[in-house]
Amino acid sequence: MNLRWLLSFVILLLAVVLSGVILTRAQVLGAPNQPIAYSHRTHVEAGVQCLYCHTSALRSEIAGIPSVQKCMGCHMVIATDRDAIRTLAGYWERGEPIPWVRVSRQPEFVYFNHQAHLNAGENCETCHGDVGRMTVTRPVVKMDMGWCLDCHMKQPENKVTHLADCLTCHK
Amino acid sequence: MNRDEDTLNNNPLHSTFKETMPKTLTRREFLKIAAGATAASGLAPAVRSIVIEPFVQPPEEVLPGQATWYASTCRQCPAGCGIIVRTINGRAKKIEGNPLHPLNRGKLCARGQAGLQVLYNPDRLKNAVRQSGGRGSRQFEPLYWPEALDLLSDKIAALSNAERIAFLGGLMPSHIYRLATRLFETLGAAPPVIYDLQSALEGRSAASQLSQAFFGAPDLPVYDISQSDVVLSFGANLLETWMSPVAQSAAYGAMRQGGMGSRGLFVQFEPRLSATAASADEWIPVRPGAEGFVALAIGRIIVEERLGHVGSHRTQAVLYQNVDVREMAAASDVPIETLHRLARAFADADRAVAIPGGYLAGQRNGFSSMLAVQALNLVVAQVGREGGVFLSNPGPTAALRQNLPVNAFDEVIDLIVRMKAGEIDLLLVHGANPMYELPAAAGFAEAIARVPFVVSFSPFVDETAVWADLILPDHTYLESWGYQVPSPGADRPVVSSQQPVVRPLYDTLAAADVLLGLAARLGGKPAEALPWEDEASYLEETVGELHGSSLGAYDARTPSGFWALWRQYGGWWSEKKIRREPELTEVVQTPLPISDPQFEGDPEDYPFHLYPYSSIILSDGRGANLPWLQEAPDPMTTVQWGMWVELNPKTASALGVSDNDIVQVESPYGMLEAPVVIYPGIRPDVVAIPVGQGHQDYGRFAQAVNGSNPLVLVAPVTDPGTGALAWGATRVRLKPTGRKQILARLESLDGNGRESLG
Amino acid sequence: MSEPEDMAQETRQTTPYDERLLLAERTDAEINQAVLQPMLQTGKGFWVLVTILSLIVAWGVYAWSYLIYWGIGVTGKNRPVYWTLFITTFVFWVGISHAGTMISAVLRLLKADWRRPITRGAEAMTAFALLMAGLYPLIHLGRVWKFYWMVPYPNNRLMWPNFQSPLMWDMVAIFTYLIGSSLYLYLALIPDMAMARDHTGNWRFKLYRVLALGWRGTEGEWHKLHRALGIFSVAIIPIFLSVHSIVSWDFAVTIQPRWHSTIFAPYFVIGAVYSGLSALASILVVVRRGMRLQEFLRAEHFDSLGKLVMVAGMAWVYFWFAGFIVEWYGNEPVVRELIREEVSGHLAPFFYLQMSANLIPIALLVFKRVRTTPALLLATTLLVNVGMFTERALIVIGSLQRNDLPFNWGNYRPTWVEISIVAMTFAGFALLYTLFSRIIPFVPVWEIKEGRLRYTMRRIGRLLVPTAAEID
Amino acid sequence: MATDANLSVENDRRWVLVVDLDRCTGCQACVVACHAENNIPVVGEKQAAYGRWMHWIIIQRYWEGEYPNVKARFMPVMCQQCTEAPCEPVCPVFATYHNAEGLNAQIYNRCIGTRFCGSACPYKARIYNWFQPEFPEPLTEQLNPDVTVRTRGIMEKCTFCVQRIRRAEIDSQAEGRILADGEIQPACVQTCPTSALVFGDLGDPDSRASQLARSHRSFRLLLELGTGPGVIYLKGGETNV
Repeated sequence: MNLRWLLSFVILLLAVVLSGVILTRAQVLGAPNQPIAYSHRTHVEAGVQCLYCHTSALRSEIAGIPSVQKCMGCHMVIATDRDAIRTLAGYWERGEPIPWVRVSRQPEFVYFNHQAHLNAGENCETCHGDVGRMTVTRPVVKMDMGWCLDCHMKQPENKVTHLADCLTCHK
Repeated sequence: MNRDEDTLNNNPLHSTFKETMPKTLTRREFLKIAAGATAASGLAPAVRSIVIEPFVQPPEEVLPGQATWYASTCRQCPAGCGIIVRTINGRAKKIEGNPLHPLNRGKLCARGQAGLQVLYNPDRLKNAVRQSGGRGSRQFEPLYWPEALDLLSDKIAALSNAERIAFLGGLMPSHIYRLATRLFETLGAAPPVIYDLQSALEGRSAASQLSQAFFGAPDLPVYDISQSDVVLSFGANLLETWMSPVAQSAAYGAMRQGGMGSRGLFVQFEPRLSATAASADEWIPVRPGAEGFVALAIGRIIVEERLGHVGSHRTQAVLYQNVDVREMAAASDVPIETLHRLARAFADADRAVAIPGGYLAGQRNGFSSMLAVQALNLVVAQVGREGGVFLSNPGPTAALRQNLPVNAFDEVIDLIVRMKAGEIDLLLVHGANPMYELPAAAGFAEAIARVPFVVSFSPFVDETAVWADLILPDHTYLESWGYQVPSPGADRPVVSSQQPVVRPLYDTLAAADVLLGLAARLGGKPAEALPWEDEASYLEETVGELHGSSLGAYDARTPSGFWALWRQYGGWWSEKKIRREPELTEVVQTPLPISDPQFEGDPEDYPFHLYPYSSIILSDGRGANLPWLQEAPDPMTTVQWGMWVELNPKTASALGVSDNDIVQVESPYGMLEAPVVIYPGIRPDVVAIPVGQGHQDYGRFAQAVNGSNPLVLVAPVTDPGTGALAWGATRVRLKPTGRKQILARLESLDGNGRESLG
Repeated sequence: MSEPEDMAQETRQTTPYDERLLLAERTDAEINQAVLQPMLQTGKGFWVLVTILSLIVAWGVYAWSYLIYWGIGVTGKNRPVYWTLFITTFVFWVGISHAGTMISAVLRLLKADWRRPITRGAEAMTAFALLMAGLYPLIHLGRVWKFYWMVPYPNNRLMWPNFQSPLMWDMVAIFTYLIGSSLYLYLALIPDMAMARDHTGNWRFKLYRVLALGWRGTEGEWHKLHRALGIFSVAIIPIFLSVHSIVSWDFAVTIQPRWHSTIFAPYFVIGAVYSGLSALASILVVVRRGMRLQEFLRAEHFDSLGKLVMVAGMAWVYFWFAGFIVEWYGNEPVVRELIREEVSGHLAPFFYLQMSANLIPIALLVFKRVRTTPALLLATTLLVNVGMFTERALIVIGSLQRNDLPFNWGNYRPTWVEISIVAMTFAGFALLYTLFSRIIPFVPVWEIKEGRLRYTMRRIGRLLVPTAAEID
Repeated sequence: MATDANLSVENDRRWVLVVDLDRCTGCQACVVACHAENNIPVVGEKQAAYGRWMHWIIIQRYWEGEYPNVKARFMPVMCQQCTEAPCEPVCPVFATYHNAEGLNAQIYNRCIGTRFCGSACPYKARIYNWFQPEFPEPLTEQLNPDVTVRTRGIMEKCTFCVQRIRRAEIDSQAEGRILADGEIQPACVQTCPTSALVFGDLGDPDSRASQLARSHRSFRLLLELGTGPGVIYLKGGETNV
């Protein structure tokens, strides 16, 4: 087992491990392809607020996705020539919901509540990144337990016992 | 209505939901996408894609992620409690009692809680079916609804005369009964026969005949247990399945620890210590059929010794003219001192009530026993007083007042006789399962074979539906409309409303819509009698009459506003308590009848009395197809998924059997085998078997149980006084078979019922 | 020479000293060959044995994957009997593993010469028993694919295993003991590996050359080896005591009746020694016959080992009685119920099997004939282990069937999955042992030679007299 | 004490369940309601016969005396959320621990199924998923999204309907008010027809549960074992007529 063989084996191993890590990170932070090429950037620049479309973020645990009716509310008149808007109008005529693809996802045993976070003074950018400047929405951070816990532990002292309690986020 | 699946990802059934969305992906499209996807994913990392489908037009009452509650009525038993159902994304998640409803005040029993498994039962019929391989073949082929309705209306039209159609129903919703009666009137046929095992076991027809005799009105009495200090219950398992268990349980809770420091005395007279007797202070094991004698003895003692503070009993003396206390004590196997003690307690109490129960009606001398018990309430003048007896409030308007009467067993026997004689061409069955619920000896099986065309409305393929030619599955109660005037009622006039809490799961059709469709197809008088084009408009009109009444707890300016509030509140009820004091008829002046109980089968070779009781879990067997109920343990024997014979320890040792030994129970009419449960709380000469198991059809959960139906043994005899089925009047004999069957018990037999070892 | 006569013939006319004379006449080379020959030739019997054992192991592995696929429900466990045969056999194997340390460490410190030919066999038994015991914490897990949460690896979720739990102590204790005993086994192996390296060819030569770490037998090496063995013998004693105490604390820390008692730690340790020594005796009898090591494992060794087993047995009885009398006398309701269940209830057959299987061998081992006749010794010591297995089953399964609320009592029926997995571990142990005996010389040759040096023959006048020398 | 301004959960809140045995009639409504609320699977007759049923709350029935003066009594038993819980220290992966509000938490996706906690619990109130639970097809529509659907190999137990506690706490914090007594009702308490079950905060002396806890009839199950159970039973009363 001379040295050359050993060295090449180690390099190969390193290469495999490295590509594995990069691939998983990319997979998590990759931007899923959506049925309609929707750009947050144009809407935010046009002055639309987050809560206008994601209405139930303040009152319920999920933020909610705008209904096709809400999209058509404006796009009945605005920029009806674009082909993206035409596909939207297609869905509307067929009375079919738009099969958006979820961008940030939590496992099934996690209880996440938007209402509690917004009441605690956090805003959308803290977790979802500056979506206002994204043409293709992508997750900016791997939202796993470590990341949430890190923020929870930095809260004021009297809240930490509750926020570090497993029952707060585990169903 | 569309659905927002944003919360779908944290709901395990994401994939299941997708099929029901009407999205068809043709094979070529799929191949195109698959080819593209594989090429693309080769390059970019394939991001695991979970689809979220928002609403197209969001309904206004739905806030994504938060539950929406819909009010409705529970149909698991005829009590008619108000419920509210939690739905998320258009799926029903949890049933809870309606806190505003005056009957159950937010509470619910085990069967009510299991209602969701009726809606989402895997064995439900998905569309109208016809039994293709002939009756009993269990091969069904689907039918389109218009086609099925045409078939049925042609059958009705083809009838030679109107007498040849029959409608056999269980305790169905009031509005279907009203439509059916109206349709049958216009056809000139006899009104529907209402009978099911639950009403027989709780003695509902006997109780209304008792009210007719005592108070001149067929409405069921309401016993104000919560306010009374002494409650003598004769055979009424009021905390399990008798009449309105949730309202009675809530009253029992108040009587015990309600407040004002007084704790009521509760005495139960029955041959077997039921779960109700377990909560009672005293259980008096009376000889079967002799409960009436105990009541007569107590009444006689009170009148003779002028007990209590109600003044002289001269007016009631005539009632107990020919009653001899010593003889009564001997007949009922109850020591005289106990009778004296109880009579004194009953008379001295400020507020006392005696309750004639279902078991009394199950005897050949049922009516005389019930009269004797009701007379006790007269003796202590508790009729119409706090803590005593009131009458149920009828429906507030004329349309709602038409509540469904319960026919006695002899009317069912007449129907069977007519069927056997071939006088019936078309039989409709709704909400009842006579093949399973009638005693086998009554001969319903042969009778149904002679009816050329049988139609069943059951959403499940139960024993009767298997012998039907056409099944038009009704919606389950969480998917259908309706109203019900609960009887026995609450402390005020109430009408519970019923609305669909979820969109109907399958291609089923409401029975009311079937009747309206038939009327439309038949044309002529039926069409005028039933002019509404669908069930909802019919209900809106019937309920509309309540609009504007001054009593109501709520009111609305417009009829449609009232209709909306009617659905949101879950019914209509008066704001203040309105109790209906009954007026007494002249039956009070005649001496009470004393008749001895007779039993089928002579005592020598049939030494034991058969006591088939309705278990708190399965009631009369309608709950057998719900896995939650099958797995919920029976409170007294803690057996799950099972059926058993309860024997007194001495009887069992005399027979040489112990727990889990299979014993053969034989009556003059039938025979069955079941494992034994050693039951300390039962008379040595009584054998108790729970009703509800032994289903051959009715779905995978009901058929999974290795048990048999005790009604195979019951003699089809009736109580001459009321015509009700005397289900407690059969004698049986026991023979050990030497085999064993392990019952699935919660408790360990080694622990033999001890609380601790201290 | 066939086996029963030679041992008996030896004892009849020669005194213990003459036995050593017999070996004395052998030259070093002959001793080496006597040890290497049985290791090198693998007869047909060996391969038959290996195939049978590996078939059982394969069946056990199938049963285990069946269990993982379908869930723990395929075993006979239920509520309240949550722990059954897996934990019982876990305690049994950890018990067996205690004999190795007892022989090699304790007796080395006590300078008992009769331990010399036995030490390697015993240490191998420790290592393999621990390997089998180590499987059970994985087998009995409901979600075995998440076992790594018991390993304290750094993670960003700030989640560490809970070190208050006796299962964590178990994990630490067993790993330390496994590492400790295999190092101890390996240390004492190095000289023999060198000897084997010099006498074997091709693949064995390559293997032994690596294992011998270039041992040349210089004075410095021997000095370091002796010092290392000395330190290890002292160091492994506390581990030996702590492992089985921790295994007993799996039960003693709970408030389950009959588990919750303070005598458990010493009681389990003594039980482990008793069961371990008996297992060692049985194995030595079998291996002596299988590899014809009659010359090295002589009657005197079995005699001393038999005495040690008897002493351990008596100590066990004392500790068992100390536990039982306190519980019986205390008359706590649930404990009284359990004792009544054991003495006259449905646990009675196991209780009387346990008592007889543990007491009868102690009585039998008093007789020298039993101790030195291989067949009798094998039967007695196997009986001991049957008794000890039932004793642990009674503690684990018997006690769990009763608790403070009679409503929650239960009983237990084993299923084929549990029995196949337990059989797998027994077959696995035997398989490892047979393969071990064909790769590593079973008898530690250098210890034997060292032992011989101590008794050189001196001629005084016409008399040949063995002289004892103080070597270490 | 639950009156501190910053509405944090720091106060010594201790959730308790009061069970009035004088009112309990053994009607099993709580057992079925618990199944509906917490996605508890049904295991069928064969498994139930072998002691593998999955009820989180069971009604124990005791016989006293001989016929004819025989008496039967009911006692609902569920996880007692003990303050000195014997099941908490023994779990090797912290799947169960005691949280600040007095609940004995069981984190389902952390549990690896050693069942040590089940053996250590004197009430045997911990239930194990022996097999993969199945919910025949449309029954999955009824599963409650606020509670994880457990897989095989996981221990589970009554959690005092922690999903209801959590939602009520978040709603009350969002509306800036203090949790009212009785606002949180686990499924069994809500449906008990005779109101035998009362849920409340022992830390708040004027809550209904604290008042009932002070009654002379109160006792705790197996108190002598020192587990400090959080379920307070009220003895059946003697009749005074």
